[in-house]
Amino acid sequence: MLEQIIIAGSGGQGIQFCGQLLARAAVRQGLEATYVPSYGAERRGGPSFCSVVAADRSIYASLFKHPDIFLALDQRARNQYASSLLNAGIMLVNTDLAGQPATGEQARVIGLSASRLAEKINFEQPPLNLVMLGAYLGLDRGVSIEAVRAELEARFAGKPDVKQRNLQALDLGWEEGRSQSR
Amino acid sequence: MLEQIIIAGSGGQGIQFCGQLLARAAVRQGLEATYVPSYGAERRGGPSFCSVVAADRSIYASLFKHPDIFLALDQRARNQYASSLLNAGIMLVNTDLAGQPATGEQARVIGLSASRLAEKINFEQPPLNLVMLGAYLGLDRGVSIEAVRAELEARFAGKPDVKQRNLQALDLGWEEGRSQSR
Amino acid sequence: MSAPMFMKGNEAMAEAAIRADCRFYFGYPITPQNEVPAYMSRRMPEAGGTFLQAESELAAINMVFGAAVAGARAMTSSSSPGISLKQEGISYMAACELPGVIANIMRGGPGLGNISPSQSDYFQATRGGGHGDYRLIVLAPHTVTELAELTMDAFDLADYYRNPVMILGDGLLGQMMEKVEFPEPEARRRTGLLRGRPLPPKDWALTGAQGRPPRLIRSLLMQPGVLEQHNFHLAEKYARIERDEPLAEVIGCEDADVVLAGFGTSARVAKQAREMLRARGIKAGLFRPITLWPFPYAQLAAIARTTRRFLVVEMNLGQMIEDVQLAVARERSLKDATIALLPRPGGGVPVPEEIVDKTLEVLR
Amino acid sequence: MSAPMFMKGNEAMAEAAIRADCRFYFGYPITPQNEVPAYMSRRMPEAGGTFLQAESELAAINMVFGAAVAGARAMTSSSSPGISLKQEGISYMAACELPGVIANIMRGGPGLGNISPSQSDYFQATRGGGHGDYRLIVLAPHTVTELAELTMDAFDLADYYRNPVMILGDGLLGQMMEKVEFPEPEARRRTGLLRGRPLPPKDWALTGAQGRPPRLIRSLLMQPGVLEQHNFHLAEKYARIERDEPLAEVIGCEDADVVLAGFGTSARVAKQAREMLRARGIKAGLFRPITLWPFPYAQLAAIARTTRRFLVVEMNLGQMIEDVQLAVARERSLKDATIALLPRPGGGVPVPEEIVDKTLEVLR
Amino acid sequence: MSRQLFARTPGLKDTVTTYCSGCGHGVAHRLLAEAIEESGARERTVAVAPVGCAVYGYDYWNFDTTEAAHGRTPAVAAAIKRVLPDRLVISYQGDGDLASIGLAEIMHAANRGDRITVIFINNTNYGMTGGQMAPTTLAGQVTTTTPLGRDSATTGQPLKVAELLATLPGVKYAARGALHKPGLVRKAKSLIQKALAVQEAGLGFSVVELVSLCPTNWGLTTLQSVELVEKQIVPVFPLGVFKDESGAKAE
Amino acid sequence: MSRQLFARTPGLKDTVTTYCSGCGHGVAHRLLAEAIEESGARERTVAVAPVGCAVYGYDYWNFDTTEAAHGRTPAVAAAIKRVLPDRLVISYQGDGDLASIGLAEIMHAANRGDRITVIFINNTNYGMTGGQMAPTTLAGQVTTTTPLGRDSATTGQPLKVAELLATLPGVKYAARGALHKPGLVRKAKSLIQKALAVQEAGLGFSVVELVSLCPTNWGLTTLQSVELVEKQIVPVFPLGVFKDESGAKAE
Amino acid sequence: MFRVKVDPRRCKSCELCLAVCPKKIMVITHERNEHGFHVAACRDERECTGCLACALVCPDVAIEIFEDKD
Amino acid sequence: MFRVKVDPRRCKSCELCLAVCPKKIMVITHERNEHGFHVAACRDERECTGCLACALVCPDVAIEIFEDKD
Ligand SMILES: Cc1ncc(C[n+]2csc(CCOP(=O)(O)OP(=O)(O)O)c2C)c(N)n1
Ligand SMILES: Cc1ncc(C[n+]2csc(CCOP(=O)(O)OP(=O)(O)O)c2C)c(N)n1
Ligand code: SF4
Ligand code: SF4
Ligand code: SF4
Ligand code: SF4
Ligand code: SF4
Ligand code: SF4
Ligand SMILES: [Mg+2]
Ligand SMILES: [Mg+2]
Repeated sequence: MLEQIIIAGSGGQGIQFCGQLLARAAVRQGLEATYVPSYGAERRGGPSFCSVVAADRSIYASLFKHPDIFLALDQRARNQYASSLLNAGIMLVNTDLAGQPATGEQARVIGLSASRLAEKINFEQPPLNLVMLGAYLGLDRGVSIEAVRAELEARFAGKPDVKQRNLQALDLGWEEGRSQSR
Repeated sequence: MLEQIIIAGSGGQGIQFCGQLLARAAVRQGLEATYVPSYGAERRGGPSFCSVVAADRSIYASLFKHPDIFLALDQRARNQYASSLLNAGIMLVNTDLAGQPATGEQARVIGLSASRLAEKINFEQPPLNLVMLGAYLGLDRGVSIEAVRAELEARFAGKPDVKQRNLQALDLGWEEGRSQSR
Repeated sequence: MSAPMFMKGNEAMAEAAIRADCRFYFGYPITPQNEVPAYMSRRMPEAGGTFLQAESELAAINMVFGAAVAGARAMTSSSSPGISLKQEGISYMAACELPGVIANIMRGGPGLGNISPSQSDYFQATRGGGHGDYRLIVLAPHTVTELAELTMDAFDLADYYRNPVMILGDGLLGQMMEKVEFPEPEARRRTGLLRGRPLPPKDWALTGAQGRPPRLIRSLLMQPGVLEQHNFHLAEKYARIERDEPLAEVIGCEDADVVLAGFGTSARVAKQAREMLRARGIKAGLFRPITLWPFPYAQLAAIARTTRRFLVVEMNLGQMIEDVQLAVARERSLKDATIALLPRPGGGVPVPEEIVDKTLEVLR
Repeated sequence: MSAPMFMKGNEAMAEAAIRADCRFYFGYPITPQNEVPAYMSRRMPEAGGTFLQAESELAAINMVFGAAVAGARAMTSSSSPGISLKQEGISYMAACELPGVIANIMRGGPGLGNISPSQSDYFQATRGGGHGDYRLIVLAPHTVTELAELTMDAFDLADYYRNPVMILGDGLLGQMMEKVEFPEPEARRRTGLLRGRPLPPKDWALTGAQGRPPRLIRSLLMQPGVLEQHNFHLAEKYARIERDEPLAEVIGCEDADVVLAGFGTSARVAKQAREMLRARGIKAGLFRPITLWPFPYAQLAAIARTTRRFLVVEMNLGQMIEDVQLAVARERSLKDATIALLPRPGGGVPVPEEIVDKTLEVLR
Repeated sequence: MSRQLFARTPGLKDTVTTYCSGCGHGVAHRLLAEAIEESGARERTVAVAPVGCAVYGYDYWNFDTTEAAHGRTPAVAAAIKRVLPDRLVISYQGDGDLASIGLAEIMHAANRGDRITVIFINNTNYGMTGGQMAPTTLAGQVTTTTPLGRDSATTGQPLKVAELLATLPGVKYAARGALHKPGLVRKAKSLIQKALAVQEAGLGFSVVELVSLCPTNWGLTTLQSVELVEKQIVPVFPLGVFKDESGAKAE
Repeated sequence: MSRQLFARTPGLKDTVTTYCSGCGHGVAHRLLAEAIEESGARERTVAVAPVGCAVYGYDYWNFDTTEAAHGRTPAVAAAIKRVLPDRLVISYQGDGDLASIGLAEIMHAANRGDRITVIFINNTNYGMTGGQMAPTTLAGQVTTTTPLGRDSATTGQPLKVAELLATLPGVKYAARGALHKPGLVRKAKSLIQKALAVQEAGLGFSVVELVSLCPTNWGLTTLQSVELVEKQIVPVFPLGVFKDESGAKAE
Repeated sequence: MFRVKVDPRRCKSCELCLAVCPKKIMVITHERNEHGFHVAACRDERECTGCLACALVCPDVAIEIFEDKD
Repeated sequence: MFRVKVDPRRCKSCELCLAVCPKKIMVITHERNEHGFHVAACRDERECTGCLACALVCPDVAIEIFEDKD
């Protein structure tokens, strides 16, 4: 197994946290993983993305041309990365913010109303990133939701509210992903 | 003809001026010439020397191991450079300040009481350097006293006193050199 | 070996330095290495050490000079433009034979360039960007764990040879998170680049002339011939390093029709390309120098005995390729070899596919 | 050509710069090039130009940057440690494609070293002491007249290629007085390195956006791929320079059993050694690169077709020797060649006799 | 009939900035551009943009602009001015650029009395690199390199640039303004106008320090940032004119 | 019976200096060495010698001494002090070193309040390189790079270092003395003693500027040099204590 | 009567104009621009005094003010 | 009675001691040292007041002063 993932959206949506969480979970689960942020001159509201690779063997290339999976949190992100997916790839889109097809898209699209789901959980601080991550995990491509849960437990041990909110989002997303992947 | 000359003494004795004068005169006469100062952290009273090459063809090496001629203005200079002369070389020494043989000397020594001669011309500012230069020219090794005179005329056109003093020293030295070289 | 952690390269390097008893860090912010000063500012005080944000890269390297003078293990880090500013100080350190570690987490150049990963300071690192005949030991890790290990080694080699050591990484290695295993420092001293050799006492350090004559650290040597002698002394040391320290990772070169050569991140990507090529039945090898200076010429020359095709992959316009040429030339005329280049300057990072494609082209 | 003068190299360089329409000089004192600022401080005001003693070498190179931005011909000079401090600024100039002339009158290194003549900044000059993939055109005169000529050429080449040009001299060349003939500037533009090519207009200079859109000079290129493109653009320019500009003086290499190779002062001394060897009946040739970058590889390779013994004479620990090896390797394996080195680091200047002796050794 | 009371100055290009929401560079850029445009000098202006967030100044100002190496901004500006003495030359700098790495260059340009105008953006940290300590960082202020707050005992007190430069004879105008209230913005513009006039009159060096907002690295909303400026920053960096020799004759 | 009233301090080695006749570095070296020796700190002292004529300090001082790159002397000293906080650390600098190329480093060390003592030799020029203009060169003074005299309109006024540093809060002691008269020499020693005491008490940064003679580059005899100092230099660089917070408690 | 025109491309929702408006008539709307910011607007131009405060502080020079005379 | 001892190795003939001596008893002698400098000396120690002025200003720390008590 070797899975190359791009997560992209805007600053403030928790893109980097989401990518790190996924990579850490993969490692927890015994896989190899790399996470590469888009670092540097980031601005609130500006574009944000990260690259994650999870594999059951050594990872040599932590950057790649064609992701296997692309999590598009908003339209700008979809427009920018959609065409990097080959037609074997999967694009998981937040239909609330990234509903419009982009030029050059050829991958299979799985859509979910992630913003809406996230706002249901917490309107002030919608855990959009975790909903999307949950949906990805629902596709069952190697990294298990348990590992992510365990990471969240460890990470937010001192903040039960946040933990709860995130776990809930993860589950909601996972349901969506699972149902759609079938 | 290719003549490699070292002039050495102490800061304040006009070593650099003397070397430049010689080299300029050589050029005036149609020869090639190079002059290399001991540059940098010079201090009044500290050691001072320069290397001059005059030749009737292109000069490639402006520094050399074994001078043909060494003008030793004082004892410290004699001690330092005497041994660099091979036995074909000639050392012109100011017997007033550099009278003691140095270890490793093997060259022919021509001595003159240059300080005394210079002080005769001007006790306050004895033109020791020009006396020594004159003596060198008296050895008649390629650069002519006329060329040096012409240089002095040009250089001190506005300062008849200085010019006179220097020309006089040159002549006095030249006599010494000529008589000794025979 | 402690339990694996999941960390950014920059942080792992900082942590490794502290574990290697570095207690003085002087640095100035620059992307993509800002995590180093940030980490140091948190961790150094905990470790009883000193973090000081210098007013500039110039000040930082000269603070490393000062700390080294006083006998401490000290480090600075920066990225390309900042490293250019350190060149005078580095030359002074090498001249005064002061140990110290300098990390260059390279970014796209020249000029302000960008903040993307790059390898375009290879010449500067290996050929003395500063003035005079000096050399840095240059270590080029390709994983976060190796970055941590070589950081530890860097301090040991610096002390062993009384010479500054440079860690040459790039923005990707610095920013990337992956599993990192920190070796136990004592063990690493045996198994790492120091190979268990004892470290000489710092009987030259300035600590106050108590019960001994005053000491003196300088590089100004004005008496005729003395500086030349000092240079020959340095040359002798460098010759020992060239004899004892060259290190490379070599994979599958015995039967290779083509050898991929690269360092750090580009070598890491080339590793994948090599596997893809082998999977296609192409006999590809890999040569990855770990010490960029001393460059493992002999090892590569040995490979050139049986292989005449090389593809050098660099995140620059082609710099290490000169060392590859010099190594190959030991065995064969360059007329009789193909040494191709896959250059990705200005912040580009190659992907395995393009290395594969370029290799196929070379083999055609 | 005007009547010959008898001048120090440093002064002749300064005078040549002024004759080549350089009107802005920014420098900081350092031996052995102090005559340059001293001369400029006298002559520039007479010539209607500006001499400004900068607060440091860093400021000086960035003032040259600024003057170039404004479209002026500008120059700085220094010696080894000061040149190290200019590396960041040089990288910026190359990145922004700004013309300008930098003279390095080298002294003994590393560190503070001494003030004697040296050639130990060859790597720094030719391999980019600064960060990133850039190149300087590097000119290496060996007589005072050639220093004056190449200084004039330096301004022309800088403007022609929009690239900084370095004059690489040493303390001996700078301090030595000899006859110098200044070519008439217009004539030199035809017969010198510019070879009569027309200079492009400076339609990029910042002079105020009067009647045109604002202009912009920068090296920061953050958009993905743009910096890589810029690097490839620079690479293309460098390739043109490598094709059109390499220049060497070659003497008596047709029948040579051994070729002496060196640049600047060491080549000058080697010229005499070559004559002494020929006088002894030894077939010695001389290869003297005038452009150190671009290095005249092809010319040297052509010589290596018929000669397999080389003695590289350098006032350093051996730097240009790598370029000699790279050139020779184009024709023959280094196993099949003898490339010996006569190194004089740290301020030593070879005399002809020792080159002769070493050559005889090589031939044995 | 309609009259435009407030319009975007032609001193700015149409480009939308990439600065963060609430960032003070935007206002400072506008004031500079307005002052230049209104004085009629736009086509005679050459600006130098620093390494820092404002490096992008050249994308926004509608006049000739060059980049400079980090901190060397005044050296570049000084040279441009000496080549083109009749142009208006601006050195726009951040507090990392001017007060840390470039302190020697600014002090020397000021001491030489170089006829340039410096716009100095004091946002108490290194914006572009993610919020490290700057020489202007307040005592106790948390930044990414002062995780426990700036410790004055080991890293010193905030450096007061306008006051410091005012001590040098080459400086003919030195003032500090701020950008977080409409009245202060008006005032800041008049400081800039004065500084430019000092340059145009050939009197010497002029500098306007502007206390500016960096909500992103302060980890605050814009409105919290305004409060921080009022309550904590301005008390340390008082606003005012520290030197005004604009009455003097050109030397 | 014989009593020695004035003896060479053991703080100096026996070596004869290579400084020029009349050079002020000799007196400054002695005063520093005496002050250190007499305070009993010689074996706890680490000094940093500058690039400049005084680079040879290490040949004369009888304590541990290192060289530093030109102008970076305070950065080197600051780091040594942080490694060895209980040692006495000296940064000895010339005016080219401190006030020109190294202005950023000295200002930052001062502003940080680094616990080092700076001995600053103001001889109004670059001695070692043959007498070029320094930031301290007087208006109108002829040097090898100001052949017509320093032109203040283009190169500025002499920089007053002691006063400048005194403005920074990290500086706890700043004074200027001179070396050309016996009384001034005594006074200079007491300034140095005070500065060292400030360091030893852990109070902060201390600096003593010493107006010094450079007869060689001034092209004067020693006695003419003394006159120059009295008539022209001291009026521009007044002697005195500009800051003395030695009463303060260590932070 | 004054008109307060906010350029939706430029507004970054910083709320400075809201804070300084003496009439408190500047609001953040639900309109999102291409950068994801909710754009500010004047909710009631009839109340506007044309004091320019909002325009003066706007970091993005997003506000233009007009006076309409009949 | 005071003794003024000038170390001939060190003296550089700068004449500072001559200038500051209140008794004007310091002189430059004809003795030349190895560096070519004429060495200073006290021409009449009986007049010396032991004020130390000469020693204090001597740049080369060439002067030592003793008090001889009987
Ligand atoms: C030589 C060098 N050192 C460091 C950097 C990294 N760097 C970029 S911007 C910056 C500081 C920015 O801070 P400031 O000047 O305060 O500007 P701001 O972004 O806060 O406006 C630094 C350190 C660099 N580009 N070059
Ligand atoms: C980087 C660098 N630049 C320049 C020099 C040359 N240099 C040596 S000493 C010196 C200045 C000396 O002047 P100052 O600091 O006033 O000391 P002084 O000799 O007058 O005591 C300079 C510029 C150098 N060694 N290194
Ligand atoms: S980081 Fe700070 S200074 Fe930079 S753009 Fe954002 S708010 Fe402005
Ligand atoms: S040049 Fe000046 S400072 Fe240097 S030793 Fe001579 S007198 Fe002293
Ligand atoms: S002009 Fe004044 S009143 Fe009108 S919206 Fe703006 S701030 Fe409010
Ligand atoms: S001040 Fe400007 S950017 Fe901020 S909310 Fe108002 S209109 Fe938008
Ligand atoms: S001690 Fe005083 S009186 Fe005696 S020689 Fe010295 S200066 Fe003169
Ligand atoms: S002061 Fe010292 S060096 Fe000068 S003349 Fe007197 S004894 Fe000699
Ligand atoms: Mg800032
Ligand atoms: Mg000085």
